[in-house]
Amino acid sequence: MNTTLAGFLYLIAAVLFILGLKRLSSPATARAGNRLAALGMLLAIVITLLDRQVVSFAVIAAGIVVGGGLGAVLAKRVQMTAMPQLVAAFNGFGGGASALVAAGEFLGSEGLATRTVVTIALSTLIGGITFSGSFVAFGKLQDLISGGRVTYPGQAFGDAVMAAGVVALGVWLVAADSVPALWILLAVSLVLGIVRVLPIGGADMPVVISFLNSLSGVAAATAGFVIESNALIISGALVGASGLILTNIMVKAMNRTLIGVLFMAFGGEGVVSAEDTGDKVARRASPDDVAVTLAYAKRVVIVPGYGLAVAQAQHTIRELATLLEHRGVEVHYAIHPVAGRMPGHMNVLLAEADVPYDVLFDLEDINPTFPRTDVTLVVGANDVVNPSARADTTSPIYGMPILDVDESRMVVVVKRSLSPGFAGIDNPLFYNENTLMLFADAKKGLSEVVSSVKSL
Amino acid sequence: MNTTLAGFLYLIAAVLFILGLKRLSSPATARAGNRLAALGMLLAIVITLLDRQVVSFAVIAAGIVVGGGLGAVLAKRVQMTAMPQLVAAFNGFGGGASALVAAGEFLGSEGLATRTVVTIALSTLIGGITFSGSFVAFGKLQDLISGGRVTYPGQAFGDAVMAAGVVALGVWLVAADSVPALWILLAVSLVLGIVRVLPIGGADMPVVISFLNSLSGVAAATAGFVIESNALIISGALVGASGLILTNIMVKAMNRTLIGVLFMAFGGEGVVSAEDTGDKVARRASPDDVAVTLAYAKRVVIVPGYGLAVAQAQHTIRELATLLEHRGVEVHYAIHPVAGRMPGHMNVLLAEADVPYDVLFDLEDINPTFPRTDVTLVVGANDVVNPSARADTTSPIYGMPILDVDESRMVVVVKRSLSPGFAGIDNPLFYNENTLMLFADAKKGLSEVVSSVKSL
Amino acid sequence: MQIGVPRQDAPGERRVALTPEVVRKLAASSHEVLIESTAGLSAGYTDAAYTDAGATITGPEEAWAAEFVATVLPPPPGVRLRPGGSLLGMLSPFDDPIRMAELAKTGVTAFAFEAVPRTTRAQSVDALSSQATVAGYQAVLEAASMSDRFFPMLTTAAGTIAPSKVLILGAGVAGLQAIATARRLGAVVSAFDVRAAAAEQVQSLGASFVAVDIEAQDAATSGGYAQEVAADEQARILAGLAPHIVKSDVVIATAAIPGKKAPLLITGETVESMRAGSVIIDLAASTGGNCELTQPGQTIRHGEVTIVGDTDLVSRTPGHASQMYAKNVVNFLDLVTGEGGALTHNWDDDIVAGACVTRDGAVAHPRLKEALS
Amino acid sequence: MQIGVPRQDAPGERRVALTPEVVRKLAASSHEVLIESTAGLSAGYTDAAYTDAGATITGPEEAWAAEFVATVLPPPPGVRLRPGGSLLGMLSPFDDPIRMAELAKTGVTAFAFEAVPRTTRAQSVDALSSQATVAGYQAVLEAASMSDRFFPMLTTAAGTIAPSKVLILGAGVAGLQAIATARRLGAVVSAFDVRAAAAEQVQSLGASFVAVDIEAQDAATSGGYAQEVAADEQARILAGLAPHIVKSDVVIATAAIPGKKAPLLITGETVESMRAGSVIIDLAASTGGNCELTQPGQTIRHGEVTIVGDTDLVSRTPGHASQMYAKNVVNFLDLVTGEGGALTHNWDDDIVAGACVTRDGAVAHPRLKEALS
Amino acid sequence: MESLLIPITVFVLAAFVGFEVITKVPPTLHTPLMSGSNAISGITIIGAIISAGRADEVVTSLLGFLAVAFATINVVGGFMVTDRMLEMFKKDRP
Amino acid sequence: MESLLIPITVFVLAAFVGFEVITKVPPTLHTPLMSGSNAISGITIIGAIISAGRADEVVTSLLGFLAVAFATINVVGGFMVTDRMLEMFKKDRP
Ligand SMILES: NC(=O)c1ccc[n+]([C@@H]2O[C@H](COP(=O)([O-])OP(=O)(O)OC[C@H]3O[C@@H](n4cnc5c(N)ncnc54)[C@H](OP(=O)(O)O)[C@@H]3O)[C@@H](O)[C@H]2O)c1
Ligand SMILES: NC(=O)c1ccc[n+]([C@@H]2O[C@H](COP(=O)([O-])OP(=O)(O)OC[C@H]3O[C@@H](n4cnc5c(N)ncnc54)[C@H](OP(=O)(O)O)[C@@H]3O)[C@@H](O)[C@H]2O)c1
Ligand SMILES: NC(=O)c1ccc[n+]([C@@H]2O[C@H](COP(=O)([O-])OP(=O)(O)OC[C@H]3O[C@@H](n4cnc5c(N)ncnc54)[C@H](O)[C@@H]3O)[C@@H](O)[C@H]2O)c1
Ligand SMILES: NC(=O)c1ccc[n+]([C@@H]2O[C@H](COP(=O)([O-])OP(=O)(O)OC[C@H]3O[C@@H](n4cnc5c(N)ncnc54)[C@H](O)[C@@H]3O)[C@@H](O)[C@H]2O)c1
Repeated sequence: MNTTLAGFLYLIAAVLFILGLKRLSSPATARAGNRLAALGMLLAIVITLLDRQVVSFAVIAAGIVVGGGLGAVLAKRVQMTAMPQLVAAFNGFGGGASALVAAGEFLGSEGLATRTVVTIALSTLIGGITFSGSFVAFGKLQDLISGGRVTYPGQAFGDAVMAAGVVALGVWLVAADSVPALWILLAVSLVLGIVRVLPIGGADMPVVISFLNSLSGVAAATAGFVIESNALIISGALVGASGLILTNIMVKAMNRTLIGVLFMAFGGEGVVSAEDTGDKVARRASPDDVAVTLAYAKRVVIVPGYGLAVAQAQHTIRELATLLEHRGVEVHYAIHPVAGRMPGHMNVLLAEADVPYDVLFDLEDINPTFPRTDVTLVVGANDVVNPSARADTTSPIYGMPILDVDESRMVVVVKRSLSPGFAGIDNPLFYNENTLMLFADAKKGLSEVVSSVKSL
Repeated sequence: MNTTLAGFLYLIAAVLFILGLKRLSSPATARAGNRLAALGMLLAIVITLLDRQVVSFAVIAAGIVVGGGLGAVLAKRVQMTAMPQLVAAFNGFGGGASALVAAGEFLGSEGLATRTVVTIALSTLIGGITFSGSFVAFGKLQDLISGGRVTYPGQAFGDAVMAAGVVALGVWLVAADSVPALWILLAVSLVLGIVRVLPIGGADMPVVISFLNSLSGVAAATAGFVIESNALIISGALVGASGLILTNIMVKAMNRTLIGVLFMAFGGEGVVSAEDTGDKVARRASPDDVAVTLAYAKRVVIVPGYGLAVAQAQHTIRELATLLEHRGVEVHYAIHPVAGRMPGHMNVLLAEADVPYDVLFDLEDINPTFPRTDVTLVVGANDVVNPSARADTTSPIYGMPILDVDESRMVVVVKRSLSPGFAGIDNPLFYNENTLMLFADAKKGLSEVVSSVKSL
Repeated sequence: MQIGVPRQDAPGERRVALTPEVVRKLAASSHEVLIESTAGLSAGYTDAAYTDAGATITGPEEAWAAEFVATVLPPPPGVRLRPGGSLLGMLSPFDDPIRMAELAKTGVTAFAFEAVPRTTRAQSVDALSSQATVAGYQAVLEAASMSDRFFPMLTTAAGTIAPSKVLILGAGVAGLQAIATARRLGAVVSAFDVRAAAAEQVQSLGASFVAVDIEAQDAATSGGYAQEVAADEQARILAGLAPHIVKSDVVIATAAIPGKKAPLLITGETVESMRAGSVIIDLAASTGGNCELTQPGQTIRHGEVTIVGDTDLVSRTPGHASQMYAKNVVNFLDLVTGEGGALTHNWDDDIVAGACVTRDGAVAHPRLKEALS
Repeated sequence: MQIGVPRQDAPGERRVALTPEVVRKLAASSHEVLIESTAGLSAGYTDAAYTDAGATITGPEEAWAAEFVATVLPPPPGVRLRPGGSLLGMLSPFDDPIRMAELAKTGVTAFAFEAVPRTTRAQSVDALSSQATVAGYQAVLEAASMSDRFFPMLTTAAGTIAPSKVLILGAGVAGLQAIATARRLGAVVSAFDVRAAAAEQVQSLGASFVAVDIEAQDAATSGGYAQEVAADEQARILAGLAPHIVKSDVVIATAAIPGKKAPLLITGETVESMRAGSVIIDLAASTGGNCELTQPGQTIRHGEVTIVGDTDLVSRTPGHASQMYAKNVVNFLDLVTGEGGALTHNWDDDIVAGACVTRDGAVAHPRLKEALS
Repeated sequence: MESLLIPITVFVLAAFVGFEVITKVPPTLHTPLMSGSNAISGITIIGAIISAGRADEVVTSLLGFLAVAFATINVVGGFMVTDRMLEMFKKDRP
Repeated sequence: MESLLIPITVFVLAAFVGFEVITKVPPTLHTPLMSGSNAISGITIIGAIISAGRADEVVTSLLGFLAVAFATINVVGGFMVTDRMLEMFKKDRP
């Protein structure tokens, strides 16, 4: 094939990647975006096969069959819950491939230009780190490796030595075109990937994977420098940059910093993403999480409590409900007889916000509907949704009828902390599998959710 | 200078342009962005002067002194209100320069490659159109040319002939390297620019200028192809693309389409951007306009009227007021004694939305404050802000005390149309110089303003 | 100018035409204000407060005989007005044209608030509006305290209290105020009126409009007022309203047609099918009532339904009612006096001309002339 | 089980312990309900409605002598209860321990709603709360219709009506409901209480809290109830509240301490410096009143200030008040009956045990025992 | 370094596109987006194919084979798994 | 066409950056943004300088002079006038 034509086709593939990525960041178009990107990839592969110095197809065919088969099977078989680790593994393979390409280029060619060797060294290093780091992340998520923060004694010093070693090896490689240098560099990279990811906690693995994904983009780009392919450079840079942005978005959503996540095992930040209380863990959500959860539900029940009154969030909750209704979500309110601090407390507030009476439901009327409710939004209520009234005979509120919010598919609780309500007792609801906690003043938190729903 | 170094410096200049443009699109950073871009430009000019085939500095110096002087004087002297036409003129010069560069290259070099001649032709064409089109826009805005839709008989046919002529001339130029072909092409381009802009109405000139600006970016990029300069290509493409986006944003804000604007003199859309009533023109604003106007004010007075009640927009206006207050804007409400349809109508609504009593003001208390009010937001009120009660002795409401909103620096009126209120009389306020009309149902319109303020 | 303010001696009437606050302003613009002794007491204004403000306390004769008399209700029979003097008040001119003719004979120039045109500019002198506002508000309070039920919805540990259903008949000034007040208290409010513009106004207060199968009136042709409906429409109104009335806990009826008997909207039969404990407040009682069973001036129980025909509701918020009335009076005085406070009778002003019911010894208002001929 | 519902004959009392609605449920679970003839009439429930629901209409003797008697107020002197039977009602045990001792002697097992612990689980049988809710709501309605002023702010062509200032003293159940209702009507509301938790609760209803320079009480230690304050604190409360009371148009006083005289919060002197036309509603009248001048059971005028000491406010919304009370009664019955509706007196239940005031011929509540010894 | 100018220019521009193309992503899309962009980074498959297609000695062939296999896993698995994750958004939109 | 590949690649990428870099612009910034990006399009001054610096015959010199002058007007005037417009945003932000 004409190389100029090939060049243009590669450009088209790159444009497809760009468009695909753009579409991937909005729920409505994400699937189409992914397919667009896949199309771009197909195009790029076909061009490569037709063009270039491809002499023997056997090895390629073998690789594609083996890799493709494995990839397809994994992608089909793995359970939904295991997706993150699968992505980690795939990412590792990508990084490994980049390192191998660089190594192959080095071994297969003679008299390479200095700058090519430099990029080969970079590609090997980054690809190696991505490869081993991704598999450690995989292991942590798959519970093959402890989710805790594993370090080795004197790690700070050891890591620094290795970093220095990498530089030295790079210089050696470039200066002497030495094959052993390449192998050692690869080995050190692999070790670095392992020791840098091991100390990071399991809860932070998604961020690490996203970061490693960004790195694997950079690895691809450097491989592009090596084989002088604009397609690789563009796509690699694209993934590198967008991956970094995505990492940043994720880190922000957790109220963290990237540095904090990557280096926190060594002092520094000690924030944990889930609120720990003994061995029970409450899942913390961001307003954005809550917004998406609500926006894509079909039926939402709002349970107001005393906290709604304290925060004077009645207008905000009404606004949120209206927004959701406009998106076609069915929104009901569940009023517990003793919610608030006086009989009819919630009625007063909701009337003030002009919530129509016909969406307010009593305990008896709403309880049977929870199992078919997608999301229950509990705003500043506590005792009235405490399942121990149902289950725990020792509880002081045992026997009181409560709103069975825990029976809905998902529960979002908006309150400022895990502290108890009027009755002064702990609430197991907050530690349920299907409960998300939005820790915030109800008015502030909900208005952030409102903004977020608006921008969906 | 080392050309590679120069290349990298050009790249840095281009990056500065990108960063500058990005910052230019947010009020808080716009100024810094502009300066960043200017810095990039300085860098690019210095590199060019140091590098390349510059032999004689005399001509360059003369050009820079003359052009710089003229530009600076114009930029300093021109009144704020004349800014748009000034931008048009500057834009014209830019387009002209691109055409001249292409022409100079053609005349100054021998045996140019075919592809270079093609780009020269393109650059001349686009540059020429930009040049003449911009000056026609300038003329229209400066009232040197009629703001109406000027066409010549049989324009549709004539324009088509010219378009065909351009193609023919291009072929001739490329095939024969003919100098006359270039001059004729330039001439036809200039004519095309004139006849394509003349038929567009004065109110649409900002869109036309933005579009021509995008074109001048493309002209610069094609000039970059001619002289093989990546700096030109990047910057040109950047301006071309972002200009197109900006044009689109502007067109959308006017509820129009670009095609509609550019070709509307020939049937098609007949929408005019300002609502015409006899010779009085009401200025229509978008929710975004209103949002910025309010967000950057220091003092805002809200005047609710019957329309607020009809739209049941009390919660929305309250939300907007709270948002503005959080931005540090002082927000008061002016309650006219007969606003609405029953005594105390506005009080009922605002109490429902929990607007504190201490920001509600009577006619007597608020009227003296209008001259120091930045923006008065009139929501569904009409008779109670009708200045004819003050000025027009023949008016049936002459003598009634009204809210003197027209004395504030800017008035924004939210209502669905220009139709009159209870008293059935026309309201000159709507046609005032400093009045913006947001035509919408109060609830819908205001909630769009709310969203827009949130995203500022 | 000399302004006289007599005490209102009608039973149940607690208002006064001027309050100390506005007397102070009048005194400052060199008017001489004569207040009949204890005229303001029932509204919460002592004689001392008036003298403080610059008024002179007098007997009833002096007050009625002043150059300009401001009253709330028409002068009782036997009162002596100054011939050539002026009189302002809610004189009910169209209810009793004969009395107006007699008043004219005394040589008094009389202005009736009822005759003020309902234009935008005239609102500041529109005492009908200001007093109807009070009536609408007070009617809801009476209804709420009389009802055996809560107005708002309450979800409590002792069961859920359903909100009361309140129906407002006639959405004029009083009706709209009643809607607003009942909504504030949390009731579920609906309303009915024959005027076309009313539906939007009712909805603008968050209440729902009861649609009945009739042709809505375009009141723009009749000065904003409704007109009597034809017999067949009347039948359809009664039939259409009955089911809504029956399922209401509280009905507040305010429908009126100026100078005419109040329209009948609630039949005895309908009342009988209402729930025990329901309440009807009939603000139209003084012109015959919107309910067939209403006894003007009385609260009766028909079966288990309470029907309030009290005509003194406005006087139950005498302080604010007087305050608003006094503002209307002062605003009117501004229209009829010139520089230095002298009475100039600005006859060019359509409000003054319109409000005038007797002048130069004869009735002046076209509608009165028509009624008397 | 046989359940008796006697008519309440105390003057002004219009409530009834069971409504037809709940009678129907009880009858369905095979209880025999005896309703004294016309017991429900004043609350809007006819005898026919009760028989419809499955009750038997009886004379007073049978009703009082039932196996389980549900009453609103304590049995009047001379009434004959069944020895070994049970009694449930608002028996005011701590106001009159002697009477409880006498009641015990009759061999009746008596449960008093006043003795129910104020816990979260007990709320469904908390008649004090349900009745206080009615009282708080009704108090505001009375105040609003008595006041010479509007509650809401109104900007009108006849001047601007400033909103009334309403001060609530004591932010318990009644006080909070009063706050909510007054706020609904548009008044500017502030409130005071001695309990620390009250400030947040007041603010959660959009009212402002009046801070007085005292140490707020942590009521968690005393079952949610306030305690008497020391003399110096009392002086500071009086001094701190006076200026707020004086500038209020309406004061609604609800402060109470169970079994004690109501705290004094408004002195005669303070009343005298209030504006003419102000209104004080004293819900604590029956335990002595929060205002020095309150006359229990009467509405008086002191100077130009109206002081309402009426003790029958709750009975002015008898329908809903009875409905809620009946729910409380039924919920309590659920606690003390077992399978098949038999009386089991679940003594293990802390609510039942707590509510019991007399048992086995003796007073059972520790506070009563203490008071009697 | 001359010949690095163009690749670096391209790299810088592409990185800018990458930075700008993603601005606001709802949290539910974090994983799919990561997975999708990870699949794109499998573009290194081009390098792998070229490497493997050269058919030199055994070592490089082996490296090439591994590189192609790894990259294909990344590409095929990545796009497929992303598609699976995104299935749930299919009909949820009203 | 071979040698057009690189410039076109660069053009396409830069255009993408341009498309993405501007997403939401408040209306008050429309004119300043237009003006600022217009000033950037004055980058053609580079071409003008090169053209003018060649110092050939009179015609091309004249063309060069005009091109430089035009472009300089665009650049200098454009940036300055944008700065003037943006002055009003200086202190308005709380
Ligand atoms: N209804 C009545 O008549 C009445 C009367 C007296 C007592 N009670 C009792 O009150 C309780 C009512 O139950 P409930 O579920 O409504 O309330 P709750 O159990 O008292 O819980 C209220 C929750 O709201 C949260 N909160 C407080 N301020 C907040 C704010 N600004 N933003 C967000 N959250 C806030 C608190 O958690 P954080 O501190 O973590 O934010 C608290 O856990 C029952 O136990 C009932 O028995 C009721
Ligand atoms: N206060 C009283 O007691 C009382 C009683 C009776 C009459 N009036 C009279 O009513 C008038 C009150 O003045 P005003 O300024 O409040 O009202 P107005 O003069 O009647 O004007 C109301 C305006 O609101 C607009 N509107 C209606 N529905 C709307 C919606 N859904 N969204 C946005 N705008 C909407 C209408 O314009 P569009 O159709 O273009 O949207 C109309 O021009 C005075 O003339 C007064 O005399 C007052
Ligand atoms: N221009 C102004 O500024 C201004 C000021 C106040 C009132 N107004 C207007 O004046 C008009 C009358 O107000 P008002 O309160 O004095 O009226 P009103 O007291 O004369 O009558 C009360 C209401 O009863 C209604 N009504 C009459 N017959 C009825 C029937 N058969 N069934 C149901 N309803 C019936 C009327 O339409 C009116 O709304 C209204 O249109 C009001 O908007 C105008
Ligand atoms: N657990 C529950 O579910 C539940 C249910 C209802 C009430 N409660 C609680 O019970 C408590 C009492 O409620 P109540 O309405 O029966 O109280 P109450 O009738 O005994 O007293 C009314 C109010 O007066 C206040 N008060 C007492 N002395 C005062 C003084 N000197 N000055 C000012 N205020 C004074 C009290 O603090 C109380 O708030 C409250 O804390 C309430 O929250 C709890």
